[in-house]
Amino acid sequence: MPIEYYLFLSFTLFAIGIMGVLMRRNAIVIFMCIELMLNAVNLLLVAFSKVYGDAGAQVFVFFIMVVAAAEVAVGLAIIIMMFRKVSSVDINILNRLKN
Amino acid sequence: MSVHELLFWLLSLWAIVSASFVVLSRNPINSVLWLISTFFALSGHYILMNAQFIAIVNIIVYAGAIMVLFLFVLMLLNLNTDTEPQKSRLIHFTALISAGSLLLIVLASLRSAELTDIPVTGAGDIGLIEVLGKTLFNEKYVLPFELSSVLFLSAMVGAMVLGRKDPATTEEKNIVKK
Amino acid sequence: MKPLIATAVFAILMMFAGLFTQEKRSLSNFAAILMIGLLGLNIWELYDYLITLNDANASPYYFGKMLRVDNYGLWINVLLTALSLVYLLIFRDGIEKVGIHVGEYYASHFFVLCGLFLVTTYNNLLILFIGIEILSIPQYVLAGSDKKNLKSSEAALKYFLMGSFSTGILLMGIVLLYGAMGSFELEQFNFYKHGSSMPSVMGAMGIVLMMLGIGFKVSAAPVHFWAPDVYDGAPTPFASFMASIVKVGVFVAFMRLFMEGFITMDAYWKVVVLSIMTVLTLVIGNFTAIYQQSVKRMLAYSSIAHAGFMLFVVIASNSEAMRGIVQYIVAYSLATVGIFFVLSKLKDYTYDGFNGLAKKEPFLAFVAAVCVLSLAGIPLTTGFFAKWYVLMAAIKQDNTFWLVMFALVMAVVSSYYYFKVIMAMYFKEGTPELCCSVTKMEKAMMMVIVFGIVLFGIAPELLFVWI
Amino acid sequence: MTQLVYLVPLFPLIGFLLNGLFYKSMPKKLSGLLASLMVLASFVMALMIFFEVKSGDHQPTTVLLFEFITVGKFQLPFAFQVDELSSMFMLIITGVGFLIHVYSIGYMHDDDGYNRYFSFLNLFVFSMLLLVLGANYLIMYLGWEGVGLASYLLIGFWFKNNDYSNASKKSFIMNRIGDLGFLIAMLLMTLNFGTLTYGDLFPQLTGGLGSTTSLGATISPYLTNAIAMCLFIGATAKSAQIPLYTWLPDAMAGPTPVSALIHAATMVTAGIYLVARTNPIYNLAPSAQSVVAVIGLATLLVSATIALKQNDIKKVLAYSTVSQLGYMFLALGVGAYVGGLFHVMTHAFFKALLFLGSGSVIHAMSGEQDMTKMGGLGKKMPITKITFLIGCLAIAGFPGFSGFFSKDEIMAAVYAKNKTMYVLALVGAAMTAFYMFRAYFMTFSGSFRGTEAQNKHLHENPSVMTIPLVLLAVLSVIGGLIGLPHVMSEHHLLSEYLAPVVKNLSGLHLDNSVEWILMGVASAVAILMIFVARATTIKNAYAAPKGIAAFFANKWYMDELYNKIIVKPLYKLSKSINHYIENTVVDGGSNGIGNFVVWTAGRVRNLQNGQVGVYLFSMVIGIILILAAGMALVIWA
Amino acid sequence: MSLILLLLIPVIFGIVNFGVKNEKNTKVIALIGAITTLIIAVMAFSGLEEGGVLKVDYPWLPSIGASFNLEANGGALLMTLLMAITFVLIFFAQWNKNINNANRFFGLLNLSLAGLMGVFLANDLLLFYFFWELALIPVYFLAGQWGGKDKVKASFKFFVFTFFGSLLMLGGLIFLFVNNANSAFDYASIMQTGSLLAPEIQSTLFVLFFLAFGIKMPIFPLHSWQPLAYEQSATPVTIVMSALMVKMGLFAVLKWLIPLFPGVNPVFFNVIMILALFNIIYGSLLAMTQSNLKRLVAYSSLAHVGLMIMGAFAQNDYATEGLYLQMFNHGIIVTGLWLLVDFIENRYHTQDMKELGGMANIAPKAAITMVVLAFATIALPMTNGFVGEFLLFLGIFHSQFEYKVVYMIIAGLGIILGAIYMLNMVQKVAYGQKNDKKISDLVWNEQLSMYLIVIIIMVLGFYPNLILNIL
Repeated sequence: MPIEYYLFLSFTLFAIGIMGVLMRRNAIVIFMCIELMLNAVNLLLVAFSKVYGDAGAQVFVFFIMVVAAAEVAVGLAIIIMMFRKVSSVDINILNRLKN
Repeated sequence: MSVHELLFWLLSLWAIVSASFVVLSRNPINSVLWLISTFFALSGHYILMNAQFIAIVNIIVYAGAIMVLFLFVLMLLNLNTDTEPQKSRLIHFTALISAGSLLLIVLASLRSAELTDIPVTGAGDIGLIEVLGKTLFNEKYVLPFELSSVLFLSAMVGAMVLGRKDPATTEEKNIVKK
Repeated sequence: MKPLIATAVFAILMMFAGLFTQEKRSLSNFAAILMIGLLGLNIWELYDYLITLNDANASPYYFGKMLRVDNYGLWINVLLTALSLVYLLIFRDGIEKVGIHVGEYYASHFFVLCGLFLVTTYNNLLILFIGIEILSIPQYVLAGSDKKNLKSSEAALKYFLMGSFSTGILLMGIVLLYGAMGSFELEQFNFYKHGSSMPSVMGAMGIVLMMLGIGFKVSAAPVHFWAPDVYDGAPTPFASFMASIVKVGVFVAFMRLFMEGFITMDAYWKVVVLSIMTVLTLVIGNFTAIYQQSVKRMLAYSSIAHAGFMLFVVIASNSEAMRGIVQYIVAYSLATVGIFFVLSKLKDYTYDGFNGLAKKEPFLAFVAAVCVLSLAGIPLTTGFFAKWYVLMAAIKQDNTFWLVMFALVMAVVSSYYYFKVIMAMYFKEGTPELCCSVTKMEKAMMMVIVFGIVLFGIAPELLFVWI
Repeated sequence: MTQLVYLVPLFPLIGFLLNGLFYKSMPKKLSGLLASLMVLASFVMALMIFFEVKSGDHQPTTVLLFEFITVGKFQLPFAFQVDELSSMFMLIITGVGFLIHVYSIGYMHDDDGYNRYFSFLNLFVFSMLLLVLGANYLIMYLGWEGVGLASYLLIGFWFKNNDYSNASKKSFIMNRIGDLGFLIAMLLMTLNFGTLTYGDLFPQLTGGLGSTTSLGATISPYLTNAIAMCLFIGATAKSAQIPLYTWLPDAMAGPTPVSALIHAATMVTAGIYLVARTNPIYNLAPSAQSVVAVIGLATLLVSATIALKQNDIKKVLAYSTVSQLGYMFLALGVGAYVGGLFHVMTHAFFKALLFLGSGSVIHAMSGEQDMTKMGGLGKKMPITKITFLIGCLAIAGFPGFSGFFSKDEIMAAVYAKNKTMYVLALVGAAMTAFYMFRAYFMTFSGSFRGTEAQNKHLHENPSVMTIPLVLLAVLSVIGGLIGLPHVMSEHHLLSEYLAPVVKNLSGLHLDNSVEWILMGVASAVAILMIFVARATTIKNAYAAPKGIAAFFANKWYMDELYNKIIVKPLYKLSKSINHYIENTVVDGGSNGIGNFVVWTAGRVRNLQNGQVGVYLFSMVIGIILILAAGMALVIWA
Repeated sequence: MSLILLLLIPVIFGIVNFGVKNEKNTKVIALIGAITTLIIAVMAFSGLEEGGVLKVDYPWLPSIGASFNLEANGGALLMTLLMAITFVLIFFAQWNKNINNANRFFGLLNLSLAGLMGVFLANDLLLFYFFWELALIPVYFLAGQWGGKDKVKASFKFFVFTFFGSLLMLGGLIFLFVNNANSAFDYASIMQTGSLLAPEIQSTLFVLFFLAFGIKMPIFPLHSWQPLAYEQSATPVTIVMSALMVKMGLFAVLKWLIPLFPGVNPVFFNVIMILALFNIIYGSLLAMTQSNLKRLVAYSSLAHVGLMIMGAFAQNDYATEGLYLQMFNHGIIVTGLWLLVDFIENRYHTQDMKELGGMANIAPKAAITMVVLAFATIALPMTNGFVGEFLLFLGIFHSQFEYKVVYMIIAGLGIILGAIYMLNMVQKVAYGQKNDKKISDLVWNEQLSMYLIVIIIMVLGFYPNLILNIL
């Protein structure tokens, strides 16, 4: 497989992720779409690592996952905290801070 | 068309379709499930590229841990309904447009990119666990490895500070009374 | 390495301290002591480096070129730690008021510092990435730490959502760069592979995406939207911390990225792409700040405007830029911490809350005035030299003259909202209400801030001794 | 003695300072006395200097006081030049000045601004002396503006009356216009000759047109004419010539002695002095000269016609002054400098006399100036009547009186130059005779037309006022003897005296027969006119003038004209500028920018509407745009 | 040394002023400070031999070649003298007025004096810019805290205008520095740098610098801050603005702008000349229609500055020396006028000439001073105003401009218009007997300052060489 294919594939996934971020109102789903974007990145990274025959890239992927996990921990905590207050995860109700 | 290529196309299709359903499906639970299926497709790709370790970790960490966490939260907040308020058609459309145009720009510009013509094949063993293990624990990557522990610590602190219910302080009680 | 390890260790210590005692004041003192220790360690590290500076086999690289710890980075770390110390001391009461998890708050500060030390000395995009994450995640937490206040939680969520989104962008940039270069190390980047006349497109795209990814952390337009809301919603002390020390730290990373990583990229292209960002940032920051009624929010926007000014160091990315950012770190952090502190003492955060402050609390008003003047870049305050060095560095680049003139015009606009504060304090009548009295320690720290602002406003070169 | 010339202006200066500084404390008597004594002192000085000059070698002596302005190598000394011309003027100023000071003691005795008055009067004498003594144009300019200041202060002496202060303002501003001309002339001289000192400047002109100055500039007719014209503008303002003469009649608002001294005898002749002093340049500027002549002629005719129909005694005198000045300029214009100066002198005598006479009339009439309310005063105040009569005869050019000779000399010169001018001048002379005697008869003969109170109050004035009258009368009778035409004596004392400084242009010489005829004609006209006046005056004095008469009576509507075309439009302009440009464009502009910024801020701010969704959208769009721009730049560059 | 003192003493006394709350004492201190400064300023001349200069040079920012470099020739010293005198006059005149927060008022005044001194003494471009801004800040605080009801608006307008100008200058400054081969700010090398730049760049920088200076002067379209600021500020502040800060711009043009950019396209010079003519005519016309005394004086000063601007760009000895002389004279005269306006305002409690009249009957001393000042303003010979303007005209006449004669004549019209509005003022305020309200005439401290001014006017009117010799 030429590398272009992987480029296109991962960018497609990336774009879908972005689309999701823009489309959805549910904070959790938005977060999932972000995860999707990260995965697109991972895919591309692995492909490049094959191209350059460099294991470092795959280690990078590993660290991306680590970071993602950490973010999820904090992120979900935040979302829960928010839910406790307003009993909703709809981002449209976040409008006390404006202008 | 070799099996390899065939698999590539199938997996790609699978990934894209399920990714789109992550976005499109109304019910968050379904989104989670579709996302998990996307992960599986990607792991398939990793295996195609003979990146076994990543493939496994992807399944275990992402599909296994993270997504379960998501599910858990969704259940906890019992959001498993189809009645999630949707944004207007217009916004959906614009979202599609912008994402599409982004994709377009990227692809258009990358067409003219100087890309190495080395095919991405399953050959090579850099994706194997022992190789990665060696790399990970050489003097180079030990630093980020340690740092990730710091990262987790901070995340832990954060989760604890935020997630924990505070014992209502006196002034809060007063507020409640009022 | 000592300070880096120390930050992690101290953070853990703080957590345990939080377990052992609920006595807030003692926690604060402990944190202050740790911070002093950290400062000492930093200085020691710098000293070590300087004595080994002239023996041949000493190399600034650590962990196989993961880190590049040279006197510049170390000096920056010293400054950042010193500023954090001032911040911790002056906001002691403020932080204690935020909530009950004081220990954790301090721990988070140390984590953030850990991340800052990484991004000031990174030599590998992996470290940059992890560093940015290490300093972001505690910030999400700090933003949301005032749990009684819904605004705080909202700020946290907004910050988190947009932040992780920008992480995605940043990562995509890194990956593209890797794809173009086949390496994560700054020195390895070469945008004209095998003598092609045209720079690598994928690399260029990587640059743009990374620029936007980091630009998010420094609240540069068009990825600045989180900043006003977060600074507004977050507890005032933490807001000042994020807006000042963290931001300037990340700017060092930003500058080093362009100075060491993208040095081979076509200069004109860099200037243009960055100029778009700069102009947007300046316009949005300044113009929106004009409209604010709440001083806190005005400061949030003005911090965006200052990001616009600091972007000039990225445009320039030359030796003057290195000096400029050092100058800016001190100038901007001191002034921001100072003015945020004065703000935190008032009940009413709007301009009217400042009316007649000069009559009631002359010293507070004076400090506020000095800080504001410094932010506006009036001579005799270090703010002037911050602008001076930054713009000078920028003009050394080609075709940036009119950009600089534009920035200066924007500085005039900025004077409008800064001097509104002075007018309120000195020219208007009113009876401002303080939320709480000013303690001795705070007074002392305010003096330190004013002294620093004026001292470095007269002799800015004191900051360049080690670089 | 000549070296002490600086004492001459110094005395009045001292008088001014003392009177000015102690105007509160100083007793009336003393201040009047002091002022007069000061002027007397300088008169004595002047007299001595005069004789010294007369007897000495005929070289101008320059007395340097100090360096006034030094810029690089350009130097303007504060120096006095004593020569025939200046010494003559010194005499006139101090002499007449002294008499008028004395007269004022009586005239002003019950005015509460007494001390102020005398300090101003001294100031005037001082600056007038500065004017004539200065060794360069700048010093002359100092005096020039100084007398302007003094006249401003004295015209507006009774400042409580708004019309008076208006009159003073008008005089100053009109003079200001002239001063601008003078200033420009000075600049031109400096630029081309590199000096303003007479002693260095005039020698450069000996080469005539086409020669080069010390700075290497060639002396072109343009240059000479330009300088001459600019100076003449100055002169027209100071000496009340068309078009800048309208201030002088208004200047009669001041106390009458002031009118006598400043607006008749001395200050207004400064213009003649200027032109005479600058004669080397005028000789090289023929066209400018003819302009001078024409203006002079026009002025003398216009003002004479106006004088015909005035009923205010001082107005009559004022316009007659203007017209006499016209004669002088006419003389200068045709190159008869000596004649001009001669007339200056005689005019100083008889016009001062007339004014003082009118003054004593007014004083006796307790402030009444309207001749229609007078009449038959001769019986009550004989001295005034006689002296006034002498003055009238002199000015009318009655044979044997001073005015006769001076005017005759001018006429002769004009005749030699241009016959039509001569005829017109003769008409002017006729009118002079008429209006002067009209005034005389209206005032002194016939029966009294004023109120009873005035009638009771009528009396001859104290000797302190009459003695000066008598002295001046004597002077106006014998004054002509110093300038007897050559048909009567081969010695024209004045022209011989002035010869070293001022010479008439050649070609003004007439043979005796013609000269005799001219004299005859002049005296005939004068006498005839006196009788005409006698015949007409009493009847139609009070009939409201109509037709051309009304036109004359209203001074050709000159003031109205100036108001319409200059003053009003100027103020309108300034108002509209204030309203439209300053408040609308300039202020509005600067405020507009501010408002625009705020407005834009309002728009920009709406982006930050608190919706994460919107934020994310905007971020993505921004990213797309920047990415597009960057990529485009990479690929097509 | 004396240069350092000229800077230090105001600063020290200013700080002391802040400390001393008691009004009387703080006034005493301020006065002592001003007088000491005056003495030093006078003594400084002694250190100045024929055509020589006073120098001070300490290293400041070696890395960017900026040094604490003060230098004063006769002209600069003259300006310092002017400022010292003016401040003495101001403090005298304020003696028996009660000012709230006098300590801050006088402290700020002294600080502004220090800033102004710096502007005229600095010989290092960065230092110059430093003081240029520093002079602004205290004045801004003064204008904002003491004055009429619109003071906040007025002071801010004033601040924004000048700040805008100085930032433009800052841009040009940085550009110059970056292009300076031996990256430094000292006079010589900066001048060399400027002259080596390409003509069009020189023109651009010239415009930037000129905007900064022109706003301070102010020149025609940039003057809209001026009337408001003069009208609204307290009189001492107005004096500082109109008598001293105006000179900053003119002095800067002479010392920095013109030598800095020799290659400027001459069109700019002509444009500036025409704008200056606008100043003269426009200012005079506006002054004619004002009925508010302060505005009248403001516009008249606008008009007179116009002539000085022309002199500044005429570039020859006459113009330069005339300009220095005239700057001094204008400073003195306008100070007198403002003090007089102040006198009228706090006697009659109005600035409107319609309600005034007949002051000469009741307060002859004030009236006489007013007449003297008026005639000095319209440059009557035997007052100092005349010599200055005469030299300026001479300079313009000797300049290289193509249309210099036209310029000169139009400028000359200013003399006539000046006479009109000044005499109007005298007539409306002093003459007539409209408002014969009993007021007290000049009291001793007012007399002191007023007569001092009158004496200076007269002495310089008769012996201008006193100043011309030291230039």
